[in-house]
Amino acid sequence: MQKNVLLELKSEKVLTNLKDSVRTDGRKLDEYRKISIEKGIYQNAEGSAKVTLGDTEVIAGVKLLPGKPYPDSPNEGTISVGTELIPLASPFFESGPPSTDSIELSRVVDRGIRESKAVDFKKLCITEGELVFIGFVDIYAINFDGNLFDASAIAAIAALDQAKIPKIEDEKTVKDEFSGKLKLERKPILSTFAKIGNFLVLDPDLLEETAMQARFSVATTEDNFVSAFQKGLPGSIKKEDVDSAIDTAFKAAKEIRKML
Amino acid sequence: MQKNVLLELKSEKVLTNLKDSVRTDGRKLDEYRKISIEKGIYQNAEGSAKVTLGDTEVIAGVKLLPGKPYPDSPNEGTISVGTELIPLASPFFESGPPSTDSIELSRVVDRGIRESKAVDFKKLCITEGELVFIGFVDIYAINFDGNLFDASAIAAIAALDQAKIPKIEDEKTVKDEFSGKLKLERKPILSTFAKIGNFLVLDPDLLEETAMQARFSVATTEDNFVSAFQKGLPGSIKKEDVDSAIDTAFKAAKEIRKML
Amino acid sequence: MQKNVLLELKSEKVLTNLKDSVRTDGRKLDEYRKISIEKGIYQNAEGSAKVTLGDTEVIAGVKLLPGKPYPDSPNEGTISVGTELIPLASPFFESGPPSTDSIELSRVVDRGIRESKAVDFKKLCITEGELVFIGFVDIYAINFDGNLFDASAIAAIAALDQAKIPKIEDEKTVKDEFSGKLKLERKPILSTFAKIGNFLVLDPDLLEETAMQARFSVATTEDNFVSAFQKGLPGSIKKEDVDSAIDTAFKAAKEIRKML
Amino acid sequence: MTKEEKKVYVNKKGLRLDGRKIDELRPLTIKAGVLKNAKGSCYLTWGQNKVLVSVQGPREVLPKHHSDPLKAIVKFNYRMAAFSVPDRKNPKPGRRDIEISKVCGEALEKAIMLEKFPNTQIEVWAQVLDSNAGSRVAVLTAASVALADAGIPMKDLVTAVAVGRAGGKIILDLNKEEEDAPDAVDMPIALMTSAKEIVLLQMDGLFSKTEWDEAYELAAKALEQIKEKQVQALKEQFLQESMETETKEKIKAEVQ
Amino acid sequence: MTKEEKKVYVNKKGLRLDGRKIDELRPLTIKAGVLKNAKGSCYLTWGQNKVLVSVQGPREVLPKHHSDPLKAIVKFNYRMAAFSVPDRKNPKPGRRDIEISKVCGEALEKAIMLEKFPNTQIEVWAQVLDSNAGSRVAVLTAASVALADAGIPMKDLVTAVAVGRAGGKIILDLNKEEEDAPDAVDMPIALMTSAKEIVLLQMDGLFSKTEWDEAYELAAKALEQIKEKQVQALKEQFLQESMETETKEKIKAEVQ
Amino acid sequence: MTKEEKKVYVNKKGLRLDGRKIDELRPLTIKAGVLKNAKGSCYLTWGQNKVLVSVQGPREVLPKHHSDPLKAIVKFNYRMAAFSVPDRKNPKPGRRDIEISKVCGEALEKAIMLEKFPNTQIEVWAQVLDSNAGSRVAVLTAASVALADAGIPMKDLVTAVAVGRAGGKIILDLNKEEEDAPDAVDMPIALMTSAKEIVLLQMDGLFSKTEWDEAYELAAKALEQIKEKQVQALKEQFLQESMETETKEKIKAEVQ
Repeated sequence: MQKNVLLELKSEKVLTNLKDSVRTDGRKLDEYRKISIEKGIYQNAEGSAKVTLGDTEVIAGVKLLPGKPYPDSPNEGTISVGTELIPLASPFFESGPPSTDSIELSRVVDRGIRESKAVDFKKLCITEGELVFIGFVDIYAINFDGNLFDASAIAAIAALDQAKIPKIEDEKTVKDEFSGKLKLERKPILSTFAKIGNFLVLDPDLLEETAMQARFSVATTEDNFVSAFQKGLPGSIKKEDVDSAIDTAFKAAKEIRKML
Repeated sequence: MQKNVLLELKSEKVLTNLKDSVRTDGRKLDEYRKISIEKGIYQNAEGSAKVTLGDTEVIAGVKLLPGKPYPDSPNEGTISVGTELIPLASPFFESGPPSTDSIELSRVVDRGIRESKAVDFKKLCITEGELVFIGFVDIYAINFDGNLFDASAIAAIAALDQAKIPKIEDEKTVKDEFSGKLKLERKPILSTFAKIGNFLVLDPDLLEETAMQARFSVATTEDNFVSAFQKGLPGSIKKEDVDSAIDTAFKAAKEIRKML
Repeated sequence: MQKNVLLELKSEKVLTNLKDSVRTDGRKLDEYRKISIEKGIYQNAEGSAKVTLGDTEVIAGVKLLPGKPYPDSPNEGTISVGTELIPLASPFFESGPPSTDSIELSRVVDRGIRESKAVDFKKLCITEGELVFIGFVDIYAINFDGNLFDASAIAAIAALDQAKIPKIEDEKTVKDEFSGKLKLERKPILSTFAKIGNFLVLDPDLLEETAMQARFSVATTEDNFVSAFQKGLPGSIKKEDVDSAIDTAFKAAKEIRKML
Repeated sequence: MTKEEKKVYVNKKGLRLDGRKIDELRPLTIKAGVLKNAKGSCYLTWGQNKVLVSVQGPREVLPKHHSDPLKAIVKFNYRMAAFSVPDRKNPKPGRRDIEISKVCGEALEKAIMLEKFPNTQIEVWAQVLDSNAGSRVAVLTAASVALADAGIPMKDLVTAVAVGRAGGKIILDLNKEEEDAPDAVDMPIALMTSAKEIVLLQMDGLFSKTEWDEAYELAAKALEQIKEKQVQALKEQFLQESMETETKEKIKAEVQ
Repeated sequence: MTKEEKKVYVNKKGLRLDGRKIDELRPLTIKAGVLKNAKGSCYLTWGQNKVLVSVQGPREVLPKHHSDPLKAIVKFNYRMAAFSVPDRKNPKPGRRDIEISKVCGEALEKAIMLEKFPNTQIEVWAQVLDSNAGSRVAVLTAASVALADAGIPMKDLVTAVAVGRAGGKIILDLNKEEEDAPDAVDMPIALMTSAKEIVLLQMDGLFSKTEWDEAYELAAKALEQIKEKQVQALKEQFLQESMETETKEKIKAEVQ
Repeated sequence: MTKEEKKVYVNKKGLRLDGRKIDELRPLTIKAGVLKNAKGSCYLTWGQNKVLVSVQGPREVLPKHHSDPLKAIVKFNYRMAAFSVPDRKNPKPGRRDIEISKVCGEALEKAIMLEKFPNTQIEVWAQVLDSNAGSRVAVLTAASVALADAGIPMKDLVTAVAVGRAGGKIILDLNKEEEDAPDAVDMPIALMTSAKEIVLLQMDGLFSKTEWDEAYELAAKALEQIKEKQVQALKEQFLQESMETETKEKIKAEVQ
C-alpha cells in the first residue's frame, strides 16, 4: 500500500481529541459506526453478503465446491478464506498478488470461523472418505475507511449463514438445485480495537487507524466464549486492555448478531 | 516490448505515402507480402509448419497428448494455443512470461480454430469420458517484420492439418506409431488490416504497424463464413472498413488456402 | 547475490601467495579444511546431517514420501534435491526463489547421487506401478565460507545413508514407525577444485573462490569410478588439470568416506 | 446435445427463452458515483450481470519510465470475483481477463482526451460481482460512465452491447443459455455513437456477411438506448452532487 | 476420535502425557553467537523444536524508496525447513509463514530503538529445523537474543511462550499431542516483561474469560524463567567474546 | 529392461545401432546469418537436432546497476520449443534449462573479448526446435558461429561435442537410444581447440580413469572436424554478404 501523506498529517489530531474525550467523528470509545448487512445478493454465489461499517464496504461470496477430504478427517469438509484489497476500495490499494496485510486478514477471518467451530465440517461431507464440500469464502473490500477486519469477518459469517448447499449427482453439482442450507453452529463476531496513546477505541475508522500504535481484535460467541485474539502492529497492549476489550466485545457482538 | 525509436521516425512517412497511393514497399492496399509454407519439418512434433510472410517468420508445432475430457463434453478433446515472442525474432522482444500482446495473439489464434469448428473435437476422443487428445499448438515468432497474427494463424492451421494422431495403448502413447492423421473440417484464414489515417491496408509490415492507429482482423472460411473479428489498439474503425475488409479477406484467403 | 567488495580486494593476494607455494590459510594445494559430520539430528526428518568444512556449514534433511512412480519405471522410486542459499549463511545471500547458483548446485548434487546409482531406486518401490517413495533431500547453507558443492554433496550422502524408511499402511505413512533403513549402494564423494592462475586448489574457501577463474568438481566412488564432472565459471581448464584432479579426488574421498 | 438442438430459441410469437423480443435488452440499470474513495465510479446491473467500476487518476506513473510524455496511459483491469461464475474463478487473472482488459482499455483510449494529461495514468478497475453472458460489454459501458463521473474529459461516451445468433436468428444481448446454443455466435461491439466509430469489435463463430450487416444494425439501434441510460445516470449524479453542495451551503449559512 | 477424547491430558497426580506438570516448560536451551557470518545469531532448542536465527544490519534499504527517513525497518523471515515437519513443507513461503513473519516482526519493533537507525533495515532470518508445536514463540524468543547479540540497542528483550487448554486444563507450553486435543486452545503470547507490555497475542478456540485470566498468569510467570535463560545466554556469549579478545591480545603481546 | 540389456550397441563390424562407426558424428550442417533481425545468427542441424541461435548486442544493460564497468556480460538463454521433445515441454524454463544456460554462457565468456565492451550485455538466444540427445553441444557450437556472425571479436571459436559409453564401448556423439543404454555415460565437452582449453565439461555415470582418457581423445579429434564446419559456415556467410554488397553496389552504379 502506498502512503497517504494527507491522512498522516490529519491523524495527529486524533490523540489530542481523545484526551478531550472526543472521537473525531463524535462516537463513544466503545461504539461501532452505523452497520448494515445485506444478504443473498448474487445468484452465482451459494451465499453472499455486503456489509457496510460507516464508509467501509465489504462484499463476501461463498462457493461450495465438491472436493477430496483430507486423509486425516475423511468425513469433514473444510473452508478456505481469501480477501482481496482491490483498488476499487482505495487509491492506496494496488493490484497484484495478496499483500501481507490481506494475508493476515484472510487468516484471521479463516481461523475465526474454523476454530470457533462456527461451521460443522461434518455437515459438508458428501461421501465419507471420497467427497466433501470445500467452502470458498472470497471477500472483496470495495470502499476502505478503516476496520476491514470486522467488516470482513461479519460479511463472511453473513454469507456462510444463508449459503445454499448444491445438490450432488455423480460427484458433480447439479446446476441451480440445492439440498438445503448451511446453518452455522455459532456466530462469532470479531470486534477490533485501536490502541491510540492510552486509549482503546472500538471499530477505528481510517483516520484512527492511521493514528493507532497497535490493533487488537477479539471474537466472541453467543455462548459466552472468547473465540479469537489477534494483536497486530508494532505497539503494545496491556492485560487491562485485553480485559476491557473482551467486555466491550461481548456487548457489541450481541447487537451485531441480531442483524445477521 | 521496448521502443524502436528509429522505426517511429520512419513511420511518419507511411501515411504521406499512402495519400500518394503508395505503400512503402510498393504493394497494393489489398496485397499480401510473399507467403511460403513449409510443413512437417520436426520429428518430435506430431505436426509442424513454418510460415514466412515477407520477412516475418513463424514456426508452429503440434503435440497431441492424452488427457482427461471436460466433464461437460466427455467425448471431445480440445486444443490449447500458446505463442511466444522470443528475442530471436526481434531485438525489441524480451524473455519472460507471456506479454499482453502475446496473450491476445494466442487467444485470437485459439478461438479462430475452436469457434470455426476447424477441428472436430469428437475426433480427438480416445475413450468417452475417460481419455481424449489435447492438441497443444505452440507458436514461435523467429523473425518479426509485422503481422504476426496472420503468420501465426496460418502456421497453426498448417501444423494441425497434417498432424499425425499417436497410437494409444493402455492410456499411453506408443512411441513413433500413429493411428492416422488429423484432418481439418475447415481451414479458416485470418486476414489482418492496419488502419492508417483513412486507409485500410492488408498484411501490414512492421513499419506500417508502427504507423497504424487500429488493427482489424477477419477470418474467413472456404464455405463463405466470416468466422472471426478482432479489433485492436486505441484507434477506431467504421462499418465500411469492416465491410471492405471482409471482401478483401475472402479473396486473399482463397489464394492462401491453396498453399496449405 | 550482492557483491562483497572487500573480499574482492583481498582476493588479489591469493594468486601472489600461491606463486610462493602458500595458500592463504596455510593448507597444501590438495588439502581439505577440517571436516566434521553430524548425523541424525532432527526428529521430523527421516535422515539428517550437518557438515562443516572449515567455516562452511551445511544442513541436509531427507523426507521419504509415498508418491506415484514414473510410467516408464513402475518399480522405482526417485529422489529430488533442493538447495537453499538462505541469508543465515551470508549477508550476501538474498531471500527469494532459487538463484541460478543454487539451481546448478542442486542439480550437481542430484545427478551425483542419481547417476552413480548410490541409491537403488528399486528399494524405494512400495507397490509396483502404484506407489513408490520419493526421497526429498533439502539442503540449507547456514554458514558460507566457500565450497558449498562438496559440503552439500557430503551432507546429502550422509543424510540419505542413515535415513529410516517409513512404514506404509493403506498407501499412507504410519507415524513414527519404520520398516528399515535406506542403505546406500555406493557413497560417491564430490571434490571441488578452484583454478587460480595455473594452480588447482582443492576445497577453496570463500577468499579463494573470489579469486578463481574456473571451478571443477569430480566425484569418485569406493569402487574406483569417476562418477561426475562439472566445470563451472568462465575460465578454462586443461586435460592435465582434470587428470590431476581425479587423482587428488580419489585420495581425499577415501578419507572423507571413513567419516560417514 | 440432442435436447439442446431441439430448443426453440425464438418461438413463433418472436419471443425468446426468457420471454424477450429479438431486439430487446435485458433489464439495465446504471448508477454513477457509488464509491466514496474513487475519483469516479459506476454500478451497473444488466440482467444477472452486476459490475462495479472505479476510476482513479490521472496520477503519476510509477515507475516513471513507463510514462508517456505526450499523453496519459490507461490501465484497465477486468476482474471477476471468485463467486461471480457458476464454478469458482481462480482469483489470479487468467489469459481471458488479460485480453478483455486490453481490448476494453484500448476501446476507451480513443474516447478520452489523453493528450491533456501527459506523463500520467488513468486507472480503471472493473469488478464483476455476478455474471451471465455479456460481462465485458457491461464493464465497458460502466467504465465510460465512471470516467465521466471522474470528470475526465472525453470526446464521446463509449457504449457497448453484444449481438449474435442462436437458433438461426440474429438476436440482441444474448444470455448464457443463448450463448450455449449449438449454432451460437457472439459479437461484442462498442461504439462512440455520435460518429459511429467502432472502438471494440470481436466475434467468433460462423457468420454470413448478411448476418454481420443485420447484427450491426441491431447493435447500433440498441446502443442509442443504452447511451441514453448512461447519460441519464450521469445527470442524476450531477443533480445529486449539486443538491449535496447546496444543502451543505445552506447548513453552513444557517450555522453562521 | 473416541480414542482421542478418552486421552487424559492431565492425570490425577497433575502430570501431563509427557510427564510434565501443568506449569512446566519443555527443556529449553539458548546459545547466542553461533553463526560466523551473521551480525548476531541464536540457536535455540525447546523440546523437539530446533531453531536458528540470524540478524543482519542495520544496513541500507534497497530499493531506497522503501526506506523510512525516521527509523529502521524490520524484515522478519520465518521459514520452516522442508524436513522440519512430519509431512514435507513446500519450500515456497506460504500464507502461514507470511503471517507469522508479520506478527513476529511487529512484536520486535516495539523493543528495538529503531529511531537510532533511520533509512536502514534490520533483517531477521528465523529458520525452523525441527518442530513440535510452539515454533513461533521459539523463534521470537531466539530472535530477541540474536538482536542483542548483534549489538542492536533494545528497550527490553521480547520473551514468548504459548499457553492453552487441553482436556479441560489450562497448561503451559503445549506440545503437538496437546495441541491436537479435541478441546485444545493455543495462545502464543510475547511480552517485554519489565513493563508487562504485550507485543504478540494470538488465540483461537473457545476460551472463557476466566480461562484467559488463568492462562495469562501462567504465561507471565513462565516468561520470567525464559527471560532469565535469554539473559544467561547473552552473558555467556559476552564472556566468551571477552575471553577470545583477551586470548588474542595475550598472543599478540607474547608475539611482540 | 532385459530386452534393453541385450541390445548390441556396437556390433562385430564395429557399427552402432544407427549404422555409424564408433568415432562417427551424426550428419551436421551449419548455416550462419539466417535471421534478419538478429545481429548474428546460426541454424544448425545435427542428426535429428535442429537449433536456431541468435545474438543481440553488445548493448546497454538494463537495469544499469547490473552492468560491469570492466567488461560485457553474457546472457545465454537455452530454450526448448514445447514440441521439440517426445513429451510436451512446459514453456516455462525449468531447472535443466537454467543450468544449461549457465554453463553454456560461461563456456562462451572465456572466448569473447568481453573487455572491449564494458557496461554492455551480449544476448544469446538458443532455441531448440527438434531434439534427440546432444542439444546442449549443438546450441553451444551454433552460438559460437552466431557470435562470430555478429562480428563480436573472439579469441577462438568454442566447439562442442558429446562422447560417452554404451554397451561397454566409448563412442562419439551418442543418440537418444545410446544415452538410454543401461551402462550409458554421457560427457558433453567444449574446447577452444587452438590451445586445447576446456570451457565446458560435464559427466555423470560411472567412468574409469582410462575411459576418461579414451573419451577425451575421441572428443578432441571430432572437435577438429566440427570446427572446420563452423569455419566453413562463416566463410560462406562472409562470401554471400560480400556478394550482396557487391550486387547492391553494382545496381547502384548502374542506376546512377
